[in-house]
Amino acid sequence: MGNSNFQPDLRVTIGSLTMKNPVGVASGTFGYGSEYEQLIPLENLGALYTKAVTLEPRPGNPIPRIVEAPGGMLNSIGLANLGSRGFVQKKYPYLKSLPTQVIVNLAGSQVEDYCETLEYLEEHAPLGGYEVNLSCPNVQCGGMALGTDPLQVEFVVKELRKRTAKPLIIKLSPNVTDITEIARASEAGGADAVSCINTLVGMLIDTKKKKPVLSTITGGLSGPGILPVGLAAVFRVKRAVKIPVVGLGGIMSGDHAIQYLLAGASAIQVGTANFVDPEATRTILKDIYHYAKEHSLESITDFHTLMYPV
Amino acid sequence: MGNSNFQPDLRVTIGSLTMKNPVGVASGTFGYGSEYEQLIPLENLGALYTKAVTLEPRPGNPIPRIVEAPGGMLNSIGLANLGSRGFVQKKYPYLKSLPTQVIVNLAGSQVEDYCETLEYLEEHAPLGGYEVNLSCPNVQCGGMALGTDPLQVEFVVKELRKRTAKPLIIKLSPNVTDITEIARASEAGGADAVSCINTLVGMLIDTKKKKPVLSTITGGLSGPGILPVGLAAVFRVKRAVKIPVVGLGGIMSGDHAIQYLLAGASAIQVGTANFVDPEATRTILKDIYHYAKEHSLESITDFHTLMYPV
Amino acid sequence: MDHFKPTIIRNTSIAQNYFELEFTWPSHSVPLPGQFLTLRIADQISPLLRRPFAFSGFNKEDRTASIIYEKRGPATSILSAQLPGEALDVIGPLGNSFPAPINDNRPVLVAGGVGMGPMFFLAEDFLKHNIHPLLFLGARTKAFIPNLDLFQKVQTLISTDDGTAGFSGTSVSCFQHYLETHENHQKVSGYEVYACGPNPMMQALDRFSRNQSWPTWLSMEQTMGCAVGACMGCVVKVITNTPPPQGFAYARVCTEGPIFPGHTLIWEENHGQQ
Amino acid sequence: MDHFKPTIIRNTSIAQNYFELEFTWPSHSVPLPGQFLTLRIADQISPLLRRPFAFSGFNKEDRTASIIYEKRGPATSILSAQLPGEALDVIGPLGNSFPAPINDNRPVLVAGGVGMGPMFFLAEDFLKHNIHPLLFLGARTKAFIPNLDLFQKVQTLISTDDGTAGFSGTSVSCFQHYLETHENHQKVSGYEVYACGPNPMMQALDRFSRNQSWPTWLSMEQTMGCAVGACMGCVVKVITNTPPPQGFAYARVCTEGPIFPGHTLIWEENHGQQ
Ligand SMILES: Cc1cc2nc3c(=O)[nH]c(=O)nc-3n(C[C@H](O)[C@H](O)[C@H](O)COP(=O)(O)OP(=O)(O)OC[C@H]3O[C@@H](n4cnc5c(N)ncnc54)[C@H](O)[C@@H]3O)c2cc1C
Ligand SMILES: Cc1cc2nc3c(=O)[nH]c(=O)nc-3n(C[C@H](O)[C@H](O)[C@H](O)COP(=O)(O)OP(=O)(O)OC[C@H]3O[C@@H](n4cnc5c(N)ncnc54)[C@H](O)[C@@H]3O)c2cc1C
Ligand SMILES: Cc1cc2nc3c(=O)[nH]c(=O)nc-3n(C[C@H](O)[C@H](O)[C@H](O)COP(=O)(O)O)c2cc1C
Ligand SMILES: Cc1cc2nc3c(=O)[nH]c(=O)nc-3n(C[C@H](O)[C@H](O)[C@H](O)COP(=O)(O)O)c2cc1C
Ligand code: FES
Ligand code: FES
Repeated sequence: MGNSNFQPDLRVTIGSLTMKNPVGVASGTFGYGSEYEQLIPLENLGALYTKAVTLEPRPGNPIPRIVEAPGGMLNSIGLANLGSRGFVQKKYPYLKSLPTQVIVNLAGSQVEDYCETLEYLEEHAPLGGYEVNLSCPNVQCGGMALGTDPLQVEFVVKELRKRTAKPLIIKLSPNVTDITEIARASEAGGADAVSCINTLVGMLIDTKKKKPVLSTITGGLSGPGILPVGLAAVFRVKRAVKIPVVGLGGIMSGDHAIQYLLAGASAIQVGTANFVDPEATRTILKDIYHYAKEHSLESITDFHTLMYPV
Repeated sequence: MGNSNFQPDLRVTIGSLTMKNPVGVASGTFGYGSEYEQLIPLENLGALYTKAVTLEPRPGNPIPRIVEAPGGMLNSIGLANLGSRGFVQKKYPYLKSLPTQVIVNLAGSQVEDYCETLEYLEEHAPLGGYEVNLSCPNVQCGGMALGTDPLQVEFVVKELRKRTAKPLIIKLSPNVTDITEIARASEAGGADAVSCINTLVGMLIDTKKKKPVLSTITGGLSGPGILPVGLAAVFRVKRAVKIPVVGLGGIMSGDHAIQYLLAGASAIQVGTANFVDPEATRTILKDIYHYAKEHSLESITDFHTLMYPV
Repeated sequence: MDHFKPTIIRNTSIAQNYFELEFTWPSHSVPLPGQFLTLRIADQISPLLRRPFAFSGFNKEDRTASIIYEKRGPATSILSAQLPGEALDVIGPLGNSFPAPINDNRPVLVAGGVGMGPMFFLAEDFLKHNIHPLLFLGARTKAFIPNLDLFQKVQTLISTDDGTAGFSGTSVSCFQHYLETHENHQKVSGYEVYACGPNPMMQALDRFSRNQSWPTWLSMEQTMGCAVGACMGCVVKVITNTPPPQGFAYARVCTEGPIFPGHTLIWEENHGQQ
Repeated sequence: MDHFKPTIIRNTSIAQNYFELEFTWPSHSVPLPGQFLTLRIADQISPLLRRPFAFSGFNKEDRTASIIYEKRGPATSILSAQLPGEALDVIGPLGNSFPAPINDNRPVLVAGGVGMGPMFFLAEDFLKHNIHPLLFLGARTKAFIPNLDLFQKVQTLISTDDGTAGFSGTSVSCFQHYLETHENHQKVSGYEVYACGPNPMMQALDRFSRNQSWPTWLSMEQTMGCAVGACMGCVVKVITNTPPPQGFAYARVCTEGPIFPGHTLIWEENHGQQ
């Protein structure tokens, strides 16, 4: 029971960037911020991870793109976005004025796409940093294959590293045999952090219509049901690399977020929960703060040593 | 709307074995049958997959071994069992008298364990067939590593194949980059079928006690939350191999089971749902039967061609 | 758009499986016909996502709003058991609204099943502006047709698939039959069609009104994630001249919609949902 | 053991956060003190697993059974809102039961918190057999202590951690204090201890009774999967001479338990749960 004057310092440092608190919003679940500005004060966010940006515009996948799953949801949005130029014109002006760190989520089909997109954004839309989505399960020849091979991961990270001094956060897929291997490859390539997890490959079938619910047959599973998978990933990745780990997957409550911090995450992201309760980030930050106070945790790294004996 | 005289034939053939219907109970969730005999008529089961049997007895993992997760549960039982000799003495006499197909779930740490156990059981406890658990996430040096390398999988299946003419069903882990690769290796080794999925690696943390809930830190996630993961696995595996696929993971209702059959499963297993409602298998079988009637499906393979155009 | 917790005033069955839910509206915003709200049904992980429902009415004086919903799955089942005095978790109003008819077009409102809510709201709104719409209400069978005061105030034509009430056939064929038997449609400068209902109904209506060159406003449904334009989950396929250059784009039902001009919709793919 | 759907007769608060649930027992089986049942709380995926509760009473004539439960998490919260007339989903009776005391040992019943239910049942049962137990009931504070008729019939000693009611301290120290101040314990041939409560309480009791060589019967708790012995999830660590040869085994609370002789328990690991 910490004393009442004690003020935890919950800032998070990733590479050259400081987030005012560990609670961010996950890529693809918060658009470009403006969508939620009427519902919550964006300055309370530690970071905003944008919807994926690709070099060229993408219409995204056919309909339907979303279905509720037991304890979660499946999506198959398919990187629908305006492309790097559209992003610079339509989204950047608003994003650059936001009182929170904006991390641009990058996606592509091959190494060159990632490099070109990053170069273009470095020049025309300098923001807080980049989260590199090597793991989206919903695009054809896309990031998925790239994100599962450690050698390719190291290569693409090295290439991106050459092109920016800003924080590079590599987003890891849970759909691999050994996520720590990909995390180590990211670290070796020069990443400032890794974030995990992206969605799990999943599928649902409409037995009345006799076809898969999603147009793309399989999609990405997110929401509370994947919480244990994300926690196990963060726990293992944290012990495999020295760079910070950003934890996400299924966080609905402060308790879930604190579990991620105890498992070793330096920051967390809230995804699907934004849909359910746009104020989830506020509640979660409050709960983290109170937990820190109650346990006299001075900083986020104090969370990492709280668990005994693991 | 099929005509009312129409009687679907829901028998399932795997290798030399015929199950009277596609609804089995999953390994580790139904003990050795006797535990449930007061609650449901065991003759209604298509198959009973026993708790894993290892060569030597195993006490299993420390406490706690179970925790509820959002939309599922985590377990870390750790192959607690009497060992092959104990199985023959204490479980076989009851199992051999059961009016359902009994498939013995085999587990071990290395190839030799599997072979020796199988040999011993072939001689002393001939039952319906074997499900080879190459995928249990809760044992130290155990099946997990073995189950993730296609070459090792093919090797172990070949070795087992030499030792039995009975059905060999290889149980696949979802915790791999490409489950179809492991399925193909099983087929190449001579397996009669594959079953998927085993549990997902997961973890939960008790933020009050500040430690992982399970004694083994991580455990296996099962229950409704993993349904989409199992379905995607079965759908993909079915299209990668010619041998039958047994589908499981998250089945709670008839609709879930039918989704598996439409995705390509020839039979299904009910796991966690037995804990929630011991009569789940009965309801599920009834629903499958009615669906088959309603859609004039003469046999299980008719389910596989019902989905258009996938 | 606001996020708040209004109180249930009334939650009653108005026809088989159909409920009208009336609740307080402690927000400054004023919902318009065609707009919708989302409800978090229960503090549970299943049903997880918020559910969208169109406004079926709004009373400016009493500051009360209402929706009409069909009990179909887990969320609406739970909702149907909630009682006056209980709190709702609402985000709204969301989306665009129905435009006024151009020129002197007579508004024709076609409602199929759960689509009735927004049509009733729109009809009431037209009445307030002294516009007299024609209301077509279709259902599978009589039991699904409510009995409302509104039908006294607005010229209402009911149809059922099985002929147990009103015209025997779909609401669209009822409309066509009306036109054939009522020459007076020549006298009005034209019709403007507003519809909400199952996609096949809306597509039929769209095809028919395109032939007549009547403006058509259709309220689309898609499963929603965020309902505020952030996730790109709730899209319908629409014709476009702008990039991406395929000649189509995906428009968000929650933001660019739910109301779309009929002629912009590419039906082949949008059928996916129903 | 049976699986059936009895009806709630009564579901009332008996102390802060404690409820007594009485329901019909339309089964031929007769639950014994120490045995438990499992409840499927709601047809939802969360809470998912059935929840175990010990019987707090059984009326052979009226065929009614009861449990006493503490409202702690999702399942017990939902349960506490259920009303008379609603159906329960029950599997039971499960597990073993408390044995009768050997020789003329006087039974000492020690209940901590949610452990009170089975102790009350056991006390009633002893009374029926003309055995007069001593009942120790411990709680954190007065608010958690119910006021029951039973306390008139059985010699009951209440203790609270904060001293707001009865003895100030734990139920175990209350018991010890009783022994020190009541020489008559010399006169009975000995005591036999029955307990249900938090693990630290039961461990303390076990240590104490081992020193006195009093038989001790402890009702253990573990999170359950199947509750019928199939999953090996609910184990406690016990001393054994049989293989596996480590000198220990894991015994299932749902099958070999929930009642274990105190001296067989290996406490270091069993603490894990609480
Ligand atoms: C803009 C809009 C307005 C709507 N207005 C009404 C209305 O006024 N009255 C009414 O009864 N219904 C309306 N709906 C449909 C309503 O949202 C669904 O009936 C409701 O979500 C069903 O939930 P359930 O859990 O009861 O059933 P489920 O079994 O979950 O779903 C039944 C059907 O509803 C659809 N659905 C499920 N979840 C969602 C979601 N998150 N978003 C959108 N659709 C979903 C599914 O595709 C399914 O076909 C509207 C939908 C949209 C998009
Ligand atoms: C043999 C036995 C007898 C019991 N008798 C009683 C009783 O008479 N009265 C009473 O109030 N409680 C009793 N319990 C405990 C009761 O099962 C838990 O309080 C209940 O499961 C809590 O559920 P919840 O969702 O409300 O809370 P949760 O937040 O889910 O859990 C609260 C606590 O209950 C435990 N718990 C959760 N799920 C289970 C489960 N499936 N099986 C066992 N424990 C679980 C957890 O470890 C946790 O510490 C008994 C437990 C056992 C094993
Ligand atoms: C609708 C939707 C769209 C998403 N789009 C992206 C994306 O563009 N890029 C990305 O890296 N992750 C994307 N994700 C994954 C999330 O950022 C997150 O990793 C995942 O949803 C798990 O977190 P959650 O359970 O909190 O939602 C998307 C998720 C959802 C639900
Ligand atoms: C308590 C428990 C014990 C299990 N033990 C085994 C086992 O011994 N061998 C095995 O192959 N799978 C085991 N499993 C995995 C199940 O057989 C099944 O693959 C998994 O639970 C997914 O199915 P479900 O979601 O229907 O439970 C176990 C699962 C549970 C929940
Ligand atoms: S529901 Fe998310 S964009 Fe419409
Ligand atoms: S709960 Fe499954 S063995 Fe006891």
